[in-house]
Amino acid sequence: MTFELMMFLITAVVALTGGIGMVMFKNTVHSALFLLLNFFAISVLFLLLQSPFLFAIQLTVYAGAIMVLFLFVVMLLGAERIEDTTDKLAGQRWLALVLALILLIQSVAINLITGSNEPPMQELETLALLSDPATLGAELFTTYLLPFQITGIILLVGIVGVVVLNQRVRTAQDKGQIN
Amino acid sequence: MLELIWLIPLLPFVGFLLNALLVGRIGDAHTQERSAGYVAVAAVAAAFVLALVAFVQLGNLPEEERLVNVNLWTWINAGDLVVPFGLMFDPLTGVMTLLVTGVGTLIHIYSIGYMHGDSRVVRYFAYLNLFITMMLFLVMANNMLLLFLGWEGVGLCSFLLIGYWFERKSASSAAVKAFVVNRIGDAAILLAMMTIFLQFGTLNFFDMILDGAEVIGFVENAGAVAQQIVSVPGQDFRIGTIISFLLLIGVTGKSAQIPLFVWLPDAMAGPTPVSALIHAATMVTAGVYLIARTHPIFTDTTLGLVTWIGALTALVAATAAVAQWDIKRVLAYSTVSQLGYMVAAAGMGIYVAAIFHLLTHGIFKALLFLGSGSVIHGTHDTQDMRKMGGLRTAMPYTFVTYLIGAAALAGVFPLAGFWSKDEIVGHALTHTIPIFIILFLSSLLTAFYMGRQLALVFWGEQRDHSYHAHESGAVMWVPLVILAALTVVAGGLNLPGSHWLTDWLFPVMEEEAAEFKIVLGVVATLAAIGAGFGGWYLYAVRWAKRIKVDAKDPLYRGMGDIWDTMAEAWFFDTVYNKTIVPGYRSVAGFFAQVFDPEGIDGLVNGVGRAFGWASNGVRFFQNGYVRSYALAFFLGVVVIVGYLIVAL
Amino acid sequence: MQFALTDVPRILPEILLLVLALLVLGSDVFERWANTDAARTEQHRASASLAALGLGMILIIALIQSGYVYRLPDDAPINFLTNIVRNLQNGGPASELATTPILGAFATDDLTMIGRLVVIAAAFLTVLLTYDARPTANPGEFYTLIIGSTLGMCLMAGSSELIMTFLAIELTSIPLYVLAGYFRNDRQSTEAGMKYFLFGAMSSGILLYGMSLTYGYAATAAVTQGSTGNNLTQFERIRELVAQAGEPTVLLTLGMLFLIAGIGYKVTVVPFHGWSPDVYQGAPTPITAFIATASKVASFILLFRLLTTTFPVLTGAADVIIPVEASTFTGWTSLLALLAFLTLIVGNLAALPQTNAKRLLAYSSIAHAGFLLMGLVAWSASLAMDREAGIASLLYYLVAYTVMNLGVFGVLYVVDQHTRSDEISVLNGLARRNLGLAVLFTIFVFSLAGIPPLSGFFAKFYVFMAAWQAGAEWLVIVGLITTIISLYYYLRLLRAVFIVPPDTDAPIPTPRWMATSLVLSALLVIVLGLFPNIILTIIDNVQAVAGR
Amino acid sequence: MVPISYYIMLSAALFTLGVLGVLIRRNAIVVFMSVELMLNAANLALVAFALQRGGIDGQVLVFFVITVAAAEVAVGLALLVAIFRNKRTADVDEVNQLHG
Repeated sequence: MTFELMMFLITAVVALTGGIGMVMFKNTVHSALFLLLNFFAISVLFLLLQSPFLFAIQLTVYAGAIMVLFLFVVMLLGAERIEDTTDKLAGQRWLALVLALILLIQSVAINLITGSNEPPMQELETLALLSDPATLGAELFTTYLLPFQITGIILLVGIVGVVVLNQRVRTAQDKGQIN
Repeated sequence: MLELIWLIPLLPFVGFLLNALLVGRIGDAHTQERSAGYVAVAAVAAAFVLALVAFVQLGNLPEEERLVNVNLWTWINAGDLVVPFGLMFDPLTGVMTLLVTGVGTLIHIYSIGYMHGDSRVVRYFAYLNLFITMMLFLVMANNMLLLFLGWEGVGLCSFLLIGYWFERKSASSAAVKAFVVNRIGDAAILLAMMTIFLQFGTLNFFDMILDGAEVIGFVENAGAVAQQIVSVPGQDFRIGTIISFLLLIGVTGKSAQIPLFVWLPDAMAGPTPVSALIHAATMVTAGVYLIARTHPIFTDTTLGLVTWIGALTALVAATAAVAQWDIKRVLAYSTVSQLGYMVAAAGMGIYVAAIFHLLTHGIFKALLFLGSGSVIHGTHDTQDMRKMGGLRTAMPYTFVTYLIGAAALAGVFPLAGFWSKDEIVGHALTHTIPIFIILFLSSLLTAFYMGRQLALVFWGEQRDHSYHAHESGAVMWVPLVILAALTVVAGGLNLPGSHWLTDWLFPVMEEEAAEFKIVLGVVATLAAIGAGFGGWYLYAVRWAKRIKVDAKDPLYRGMGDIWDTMAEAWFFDTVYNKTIVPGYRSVAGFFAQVFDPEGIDGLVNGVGRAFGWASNGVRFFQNGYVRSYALAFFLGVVVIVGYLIVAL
Repeated sequence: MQFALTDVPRILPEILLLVLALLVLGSDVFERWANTDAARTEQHRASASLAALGLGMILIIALIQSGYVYRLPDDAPINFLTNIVRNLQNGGPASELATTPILGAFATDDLTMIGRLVVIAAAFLTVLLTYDARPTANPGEFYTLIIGSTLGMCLMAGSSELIMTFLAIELTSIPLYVLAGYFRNDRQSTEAGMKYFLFGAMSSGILLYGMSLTYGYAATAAVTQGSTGNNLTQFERIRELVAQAGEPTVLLTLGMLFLIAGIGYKVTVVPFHGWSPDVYQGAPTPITAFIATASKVASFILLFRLLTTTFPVLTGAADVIIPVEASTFTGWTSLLALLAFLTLIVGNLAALPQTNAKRLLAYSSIAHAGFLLMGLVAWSASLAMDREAGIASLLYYLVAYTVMNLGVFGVLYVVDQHTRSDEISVLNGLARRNLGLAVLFTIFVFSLAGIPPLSGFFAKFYVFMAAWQAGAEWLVIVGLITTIISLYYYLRLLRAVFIVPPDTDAPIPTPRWMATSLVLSALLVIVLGLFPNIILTIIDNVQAVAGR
Repeated sequence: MVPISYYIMLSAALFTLGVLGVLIRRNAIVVFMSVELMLNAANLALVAFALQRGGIDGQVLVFFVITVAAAEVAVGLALLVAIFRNKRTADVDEVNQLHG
């Protein structure tokens, strides 16, 4: 067993634990923390996959910004309370489990069918190029210029949306006199 | 001049626009009513004059050139599918146009009197003009698609006009019923159009020049293609059979034949002039026109079916007409029955006779409906014949004209109905004996129920004195007199010996004149007079005392359930309910719901309820929980992926 | 591959939309600042008129650029005006440049152009509808979001690459989530926003997973073929790689399924439709109209482009049958045929018992998605000509569908503004309360029901024809039967309008610009029905591009 | 080297976990977290495929996904806060006024 494989296995176990924990734990804060664990694990996997740049933004954006936002909202709303164990939708849980299991089996089966002929790995030279953030940056500003600009618009629209939804306006409407 | 035939449908359309947009905005209610009537009548009358001119001009052309195509613009040009917005004028279209605009004009005039004082009369005339437009599109279209536009358009106007008095619940549900039932037929026509296009690559009736290019027509080239055989698994069909079968379903809807005739009797909830125009003279004959127009595509297989459907409808409806109390329902079933004659005639391949009967029936049935309208008008909205009686003195014009119409319908020599019906019955004798027997029996019944109706309405004593009967005004009886006069002479269109109509329609139908069987003619007239007299005698003399308001018919005593069955027009659900034990309902709830006896009802509500049951099932999943939706989503994904894996 | 200066005119409508969005964002700042009703109305009108004007101008510019109405002849005299037109049209679909997508990511062919025109026109009519409405909070932002979403839809229509597809869908969706939940004090509106959002986020997860699988297949194929170059996310490249790899593997099919599911939610195809009735009912009515029309148009165009350019290998037949031989999956057409079947049945049946007019129309819009899918199913035809009929019928249907739905929701909005409800019962006696509105409503509903000569009829007829030619006869028959069923619930609406007496005879006013929007829609419904050739000739251009 | 198919299988497992979370959790915030998990699973597969191919485009796609996810999360949470103000709950099952 190579070092790399060992690293992969450990991180994979951590990632799965994070995922399972997030789904299983009744407390929202716990779920969030487990998801954070999962994000960390995935960022490590990115590193293993020769993508240091993605490793960095996975940590800063996902684990940093997004998770903090989640936790912040959980705290703000006091929504961390534990869910009832009784489900209004009878059978939803079991159906979901069965469905997820089938989905998993299906995807794994399909990967087994097709993934058997592993193509040869890339040469070191290519790998070095691939893992260089400069390559990614250059691509972003040439081939992917258009999508890059659109991302900017999406962020703008997102900001506008958030402001609209949560801006406090002192009007009659907000005091609940209308509706 | 013939290039201007597009003016014929345009004029009523202008009338419609004027009435719909302008007239409602001027003056007081009285001015509005008057101007709406004048505009509408003027528009249709002008269309009639134009149609007459066009007709004469067509007659001046040599026989082989009597087909004019006028393409206004290329309606659809999508790949292979090239359809002009085009009208045509040929002998068949010519006579149909004259019937529609001619009878239409008279009924418009009559409406001025009949609808006097109605609060929405402007809208009424707008609808009526729109109907004429659509009907003209139907008969003048030079392709299936435009014909279908007219076909749907007249259905729409019929819907609007049946439901015109929408305050009455029966009117609005009858309107919906008519529309939905017709839609079943329309779906079949759509399928037929697709098949026609796939097989012939065109929807035009005849070859023509469009945008400088030669375009073929399917009627003209039907011969060879229609006989080709296609294999549906397990069975071979001729293409013509498939197409014509689909067309036939459409015909049974629009022309009220078995099994889709149920909407027509209910449609009598509309104003009586509407019944006369739409549900007797013009719209319901569209099916017969369609068969005549596309007749080369009909194969022997379908024609046999057409004959039987027509004949059976004639009989079933005639029996139903015998057992009605409502003056208009008698005429409604009578219309269904007479349409059966036309369809049967078309089925037997004597298209000229079918059209001949269509024309004469259009005239005398319009007369009868308008007459009944005059009766209803004069008796202050009474429709139950048990409440009438003895009206011949109070309403002399109506009585005389009604008598003429009834005699024509019964087939009494020398009125129009005699000649046209005799051609059909006479041909049936050489065609198939059972058909002949059915049709002959039906004509006896026809005479009987008309005799019964005359007796009930015009003879005896007035049985209900809550109203004072009076004759209608001149604006109403003058059209009656004109129609009565036409009824007397219309037989001349195709008299034995001259057979003008056969000759005139020869370019379209290519049919030889039928041989007149004098013996049959004599027998038929005598039988009709006998049966009519019988009906009259029983109800006016023999049982006169036993007819009371809300009483059962004297015949009911002898016939009981059979009478009920007739009164319900052998309605299939009645039969179901009589023969199938109630427990059956719980087993086959679905069918019980579809064939529910009460109601619009049976069909429309039944369908609604039956599907309501299914749709509640669908709604069960739409429970408002996002998680359920997500579950359905992933269920879909998993099932599809599973299918994929199994498929591999 | 570099972005060239000549590419700027090609995405001019998009650039202008962006500029307009920014302008509108600031527009209400220049109006009176106060919390009085008058001030709020003023702010609202300022933003609405700027948005409407801008969208109208962009629509005109796009029309000039398209060259559908007028094409500048090559020998036209050179002056200021012709220079502008020529430069514009050089970026249009008829120019040489349009044959290759910008950076491989954004095609500017006829398909995009038609999508753009429809989407921008829909946005224009929606904005007109809202002009006279009760003022919304933050009008500048409201219209910015609409325009931003429109921009996303334009990008969706032209997207020819996976990254672009993902971003365009997100750009379309994010503003729509906010707009659906725009009345944040209204429980139904917020509920609609949240349902839309959760479902949308989930679907984008699915979509992305599908993308990763598709990319994975392409990557594997590229490695085995020794192909290089960083453009494996382009539809065109994936198709080439798949074609060279020979037998398509199950991995690719799986990716395709996830992609269809991910886009399927936007086009409200059963079983991916769950959110739509709730969202349509809860969202503000003009937004419902916008979601139901523009968003669906863009998604259908995207779905069409994605499936036909990326997965022509997997086309298959129009039949849903258990494959006789193992290893013959019958491809996406049979999958879509199955989905169309489900959509038609579920959409029409569920509409029957509804009592809320908006919800009823939501189901009707689901049902229409079933008819639209039939146009895609027609791609299974063996003859190129029949496939072209399929795409032409799909596009015609999309245009007709857009105008009639905008109209019918618009009428509901007018009534809603007055009565503050969208139950069917508020339509009672509309004919007496406002005859003009009732007539418009009738036109739209009859068009939805497919009554000739309105455009809805020809749209149905044409897709039926295309599907029939492609061998999906069974689907056509199902379509016809469901058309008859659908008549029942459409007539219920008309029955309310014309037959059921109203509680009050008080007239319902139709403000000027709302009326303009409705009349424009109605005119289009009628004109497109009577002269479908107007757009059929335009649609013909598409076949040359997409009909490979 | 670790075979790519290992990554793909891990990705499939994580994706399934995300789906499971969407289906069984009732707290809207957790449902949303599960969606993020689905996105991450897809990202993992993309990067793995990109490495196998030796191309950069997979990574670029992941970059965009992460960026867009940030915007989406912001809007989503804003919506959740709005609905929480109205209903005082973050339970998706309580949000079912619209149905039928």
